[in-house]
Amino acid sequence: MITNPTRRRATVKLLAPLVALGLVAAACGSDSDDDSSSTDAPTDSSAPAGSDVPTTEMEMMDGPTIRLRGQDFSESVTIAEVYGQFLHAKGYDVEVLTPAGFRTEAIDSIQNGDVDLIIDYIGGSLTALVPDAPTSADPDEIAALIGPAYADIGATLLNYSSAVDGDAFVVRGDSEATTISDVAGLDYVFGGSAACFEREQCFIGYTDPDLYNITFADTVTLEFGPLLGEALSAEEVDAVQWNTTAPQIAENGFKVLEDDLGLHPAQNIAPIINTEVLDAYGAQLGADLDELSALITTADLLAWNTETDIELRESDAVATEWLEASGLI
Amino acid sequence: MQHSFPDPESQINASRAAIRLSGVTKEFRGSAEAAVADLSLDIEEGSIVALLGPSGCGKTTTLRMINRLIEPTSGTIEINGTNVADIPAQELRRGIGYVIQQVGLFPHRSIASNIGTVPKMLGWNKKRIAERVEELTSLVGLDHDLLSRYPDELSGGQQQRVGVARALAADPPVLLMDEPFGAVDPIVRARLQDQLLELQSEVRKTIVLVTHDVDEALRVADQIALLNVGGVLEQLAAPDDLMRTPANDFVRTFVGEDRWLRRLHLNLVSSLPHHTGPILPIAATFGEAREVLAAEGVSWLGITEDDVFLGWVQASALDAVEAAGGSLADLERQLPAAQVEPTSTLRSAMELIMVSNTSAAVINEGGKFGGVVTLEGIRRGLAGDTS
Amino acid sequence: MSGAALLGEARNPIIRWEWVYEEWDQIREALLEHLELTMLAMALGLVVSTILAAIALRFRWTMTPITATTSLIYTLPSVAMFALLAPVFGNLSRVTAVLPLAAYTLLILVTNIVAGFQSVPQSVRDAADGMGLSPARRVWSVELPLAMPFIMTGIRIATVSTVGLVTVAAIIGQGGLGRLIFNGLRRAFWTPMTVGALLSIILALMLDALILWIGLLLSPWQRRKKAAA
Amino acid sequence: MPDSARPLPGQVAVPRDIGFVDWFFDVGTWTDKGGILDSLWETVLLCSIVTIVAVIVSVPIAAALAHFGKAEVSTTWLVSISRAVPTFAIAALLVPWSLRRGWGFEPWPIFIALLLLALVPIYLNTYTAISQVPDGTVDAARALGHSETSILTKVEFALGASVVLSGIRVAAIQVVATEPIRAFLGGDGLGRYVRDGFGQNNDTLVIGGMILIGGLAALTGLIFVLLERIVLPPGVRRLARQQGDRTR
Repeated sequence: MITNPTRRRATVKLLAPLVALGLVAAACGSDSDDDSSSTDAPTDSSAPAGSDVPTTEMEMMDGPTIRLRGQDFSESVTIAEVYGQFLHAKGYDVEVLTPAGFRTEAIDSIQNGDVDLIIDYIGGSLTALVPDAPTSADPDEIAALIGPAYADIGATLLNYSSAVDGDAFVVRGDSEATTISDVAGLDYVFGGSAACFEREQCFIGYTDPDLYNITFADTVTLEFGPLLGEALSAEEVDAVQWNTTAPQIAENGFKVLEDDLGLHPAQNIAPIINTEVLDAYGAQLGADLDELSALITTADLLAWNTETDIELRESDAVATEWLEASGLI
Repeated sequence: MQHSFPDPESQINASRAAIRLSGVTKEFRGSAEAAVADLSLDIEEGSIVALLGPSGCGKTTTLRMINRLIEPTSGTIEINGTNVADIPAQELRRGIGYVIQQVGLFPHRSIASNIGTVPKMLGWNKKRIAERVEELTSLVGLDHDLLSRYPDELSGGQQQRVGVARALAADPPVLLMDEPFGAVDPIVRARLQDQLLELQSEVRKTIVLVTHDVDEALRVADQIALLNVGGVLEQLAAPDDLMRTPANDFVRTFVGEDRWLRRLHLNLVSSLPHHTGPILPIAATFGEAREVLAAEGVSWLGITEDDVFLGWVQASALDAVEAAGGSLADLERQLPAAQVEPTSTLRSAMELIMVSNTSAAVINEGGKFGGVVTLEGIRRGLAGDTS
Repeated sequence: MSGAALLGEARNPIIRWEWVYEEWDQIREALLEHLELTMLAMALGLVVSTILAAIALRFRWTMTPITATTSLIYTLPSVAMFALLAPVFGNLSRVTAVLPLAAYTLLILVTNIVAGFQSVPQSVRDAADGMGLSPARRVWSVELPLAMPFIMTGIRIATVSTVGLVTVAAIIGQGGLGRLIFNGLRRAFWTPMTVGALLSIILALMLDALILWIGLLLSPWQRRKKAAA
Repeated sequence: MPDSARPLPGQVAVPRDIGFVDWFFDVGTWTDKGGILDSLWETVLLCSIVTIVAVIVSVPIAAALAHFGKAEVSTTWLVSISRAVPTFAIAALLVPWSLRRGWGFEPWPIFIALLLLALVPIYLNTYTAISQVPDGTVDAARALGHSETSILTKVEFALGASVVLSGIRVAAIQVVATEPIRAFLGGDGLGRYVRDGFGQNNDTLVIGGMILIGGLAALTGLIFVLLERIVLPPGVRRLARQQGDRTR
């Protein structure tokens, strides 16, 4: 994971006397973006992506620090590292923040200016920003809907990547079902995150009489992540709402059922950037980001996830390795 | 607050102070009866006045009004003619020594630092404070090794002495003592009382002492102010007068009928003022012997040699021996019949004197002659007459 | 059972030392951040609880409402506290992490400060007044030192609990060692979780010992008593 | 939402923009299957069992050690450790462990994590209670011919009962306040409102959950205060007030 230079500076500030009431102010100021005096030069290639100090041979781009943050699951963390390290290598002033929260928090932070760059899944963005819009498997349609929605909160949606991490209705390998419709008669116990249960594209869609019309025997609310696989393996649940690039699916011999009624939206990844920051750097930044997005594939996502979640390697190292292998840094 | 209060220019004379309470009344909120009602009292400078009385008689309240820990509801308190209300409270207090029953030493400060509290506040320099602390340590009879200790490491008696030393640190003319010896056992208390008297003979402070212990009041006070519940002054008198001529039934009951008897059991020979009596060394002349006999008004003499008591001789035998050209050593001596230790009670001393045919007992202080005890001496000791 | 990250599997033991070595930077960062958050929360908590304790000591009737309020805060689930404050103060702001952490220290600190000052014997206060110490001087040079052992005990307990609570702040992207724990949780990877949990305990014990030591330095009369006992 | 899609036990589908009052004071919110009453019962049941087991385990050990004056130092350190242990991490480590043994999400992982949390305050207070009974009292009991067991139960325990009880109170409150993590680990209980509120970005649920949990914790404290009134003889209660509560 990325070391965060602002954190280090804040620590130094703190160790100076904890002058009682000034503390809160100092704490607030620690994420200011004007401070580039850090002298922690990166020493090995795996660590320093978050550093805002360029190595000597690179030319520094002129503009504000770009703060980006992944959501609290491995794939998002790795994606953030890939974009962060890529931009850093291009000479941008980048800071990769500690991952936190999920989509809600990501969109909140880009709206209130805590974060300048997020990489989200377009179908997810659609649900969050335009909940009443019809879902679609066509990424262009979705992009056309969420682009203006992001513009309304001062952000710009850049080109989406061909890499897709879609919603997956996952069952154990021995299940008789091959499509989601097949589950209707199976009396399954369903596991999903709290968010799933209020979403049209998830639990509500599965149980909707006008759509899949599944009656589940029971439901379990599970935090998104490896626990879904554990629960499925342990037969605590018979089906879970997961994502297509979860490496545990293949690893455990689970299968993803076909979305035969087309409930799941397109879930290509796409960078969303604070418009002011984008403008500050001019067209070059957008072009650079588009260049990277175009190169990432669904297979890459799956490979990264296998590295982080099965091989248990750190996201920053996985990102560096991929960028090097792709000749990007 | 850097007034060095007990300066000569100060409102209170540096060495002497008389205290006058005029019509002092204190009513506490929420209490129907006054704690102190219209109390007037004159306290002579350099004297010890005991405020004596049952609990609830307002004696502590009275004391605390003198250094303004409590403000009177009405009436005035003057020290050397200055109304204490006109002196800033903290400045006033720094000029008045204050000793309380629980001592109230600061547990987190060494003994030396405790004693030096007020001088430090008055801005004395370190050297002067250290000297003063040393001086006081000797004055109250404390071991100098204790100075670096903490209060918890001292015995109750030692702590009380520190309390007195601390109160005396800035040499205040007035000392207020609130049951100063209430928390220590009777033997230590008696010793501390003696020490207070000894100390007083050196420092001559105006001391106001609160006690509920009649014996203590009788023993140490020049004047006793006997208070009744509600802060009513029943009698102000010297200890002897209080016992001989109680003003009313309350005083009589409070002081007690068997006061004398109890005090005989309570007090030790060592508590009596040192009295040598008609005693002469063996080498003395007949002229000296006659002088002593005349001065003491007795008909017998004690003879000592090298601080050892040899025996009694009859005055009537003097002329014959002198005529025969002998010395005091040639007189016929009677061995001492009555011998007491300094730790004997007055009652046993009195008993011995009664049953022996002398009118005095010899004090045997570890094999040496330590003076004599006479009936008159015991009477005077009990009456608190220390002269 | 094949596949994902099994406990005890060679790839995923309770602790994998190469990871600790390779990710030392991350661990150090987390540890420093943990320390920083703990100290900020304690400092803020101390300031607030000193004020509350002063109010409670001055106006006795406020003691009950103050205790009731701080007790209630103490029982609120920390996860929810962090999450609720995040939209108010922003996800990145230290305030979002420090405010709840400081709030949780109040009960312990206020209780101990009040107990400390109440433990000062009336006779000592009386003697101080009788010798003419001004009220401010009495509080500062007599009552405070005597209350110190209680206050230091409160600081110890509060610090140790805060160290434990800081980990929860990881849900808003802060939380020091909690970040390691969440890193592990994301992937069912035991090493970061173990390292995070263990370091949090070790940090707590070290701070505990440190404060104990400072407390003894500040109250030599206690030390002497302890040695004598 | 059509009737057939009525939420099953396990999730709360609450309109995102519902006001707190509308939600909290709706009868269905409380009485529906999987509603507040069900969640409350789940929480109360687990917390009670954890506290009772913690008492059964802690009290005898602490009492025995204190009676024989052992373990002073280890007791102090135990407190520090227990306070710094991230309960959430422990529980999270235990869930996959339990699942792989076929023991399911519940009750073991959350039970063990909460038990670890509850043991220490009870152990500590019992230890303190017994060891602060004056030696003189114990000697007197011995002189009167009490056996060691009878001294422990009839004298030391009776005198320290208030302190022991307040240790149990602290433990119970902490358990109630911590139990909500269960909702993040495949379970339900009152924590579900906080969890669902997070997941669904619904502050009404988060605040509602906090109020319910805080309220239950406060109620727990209150129950112990009443219990103390009923169980303890007035003399012991007075004694306890003098000694002060050592739990904090």
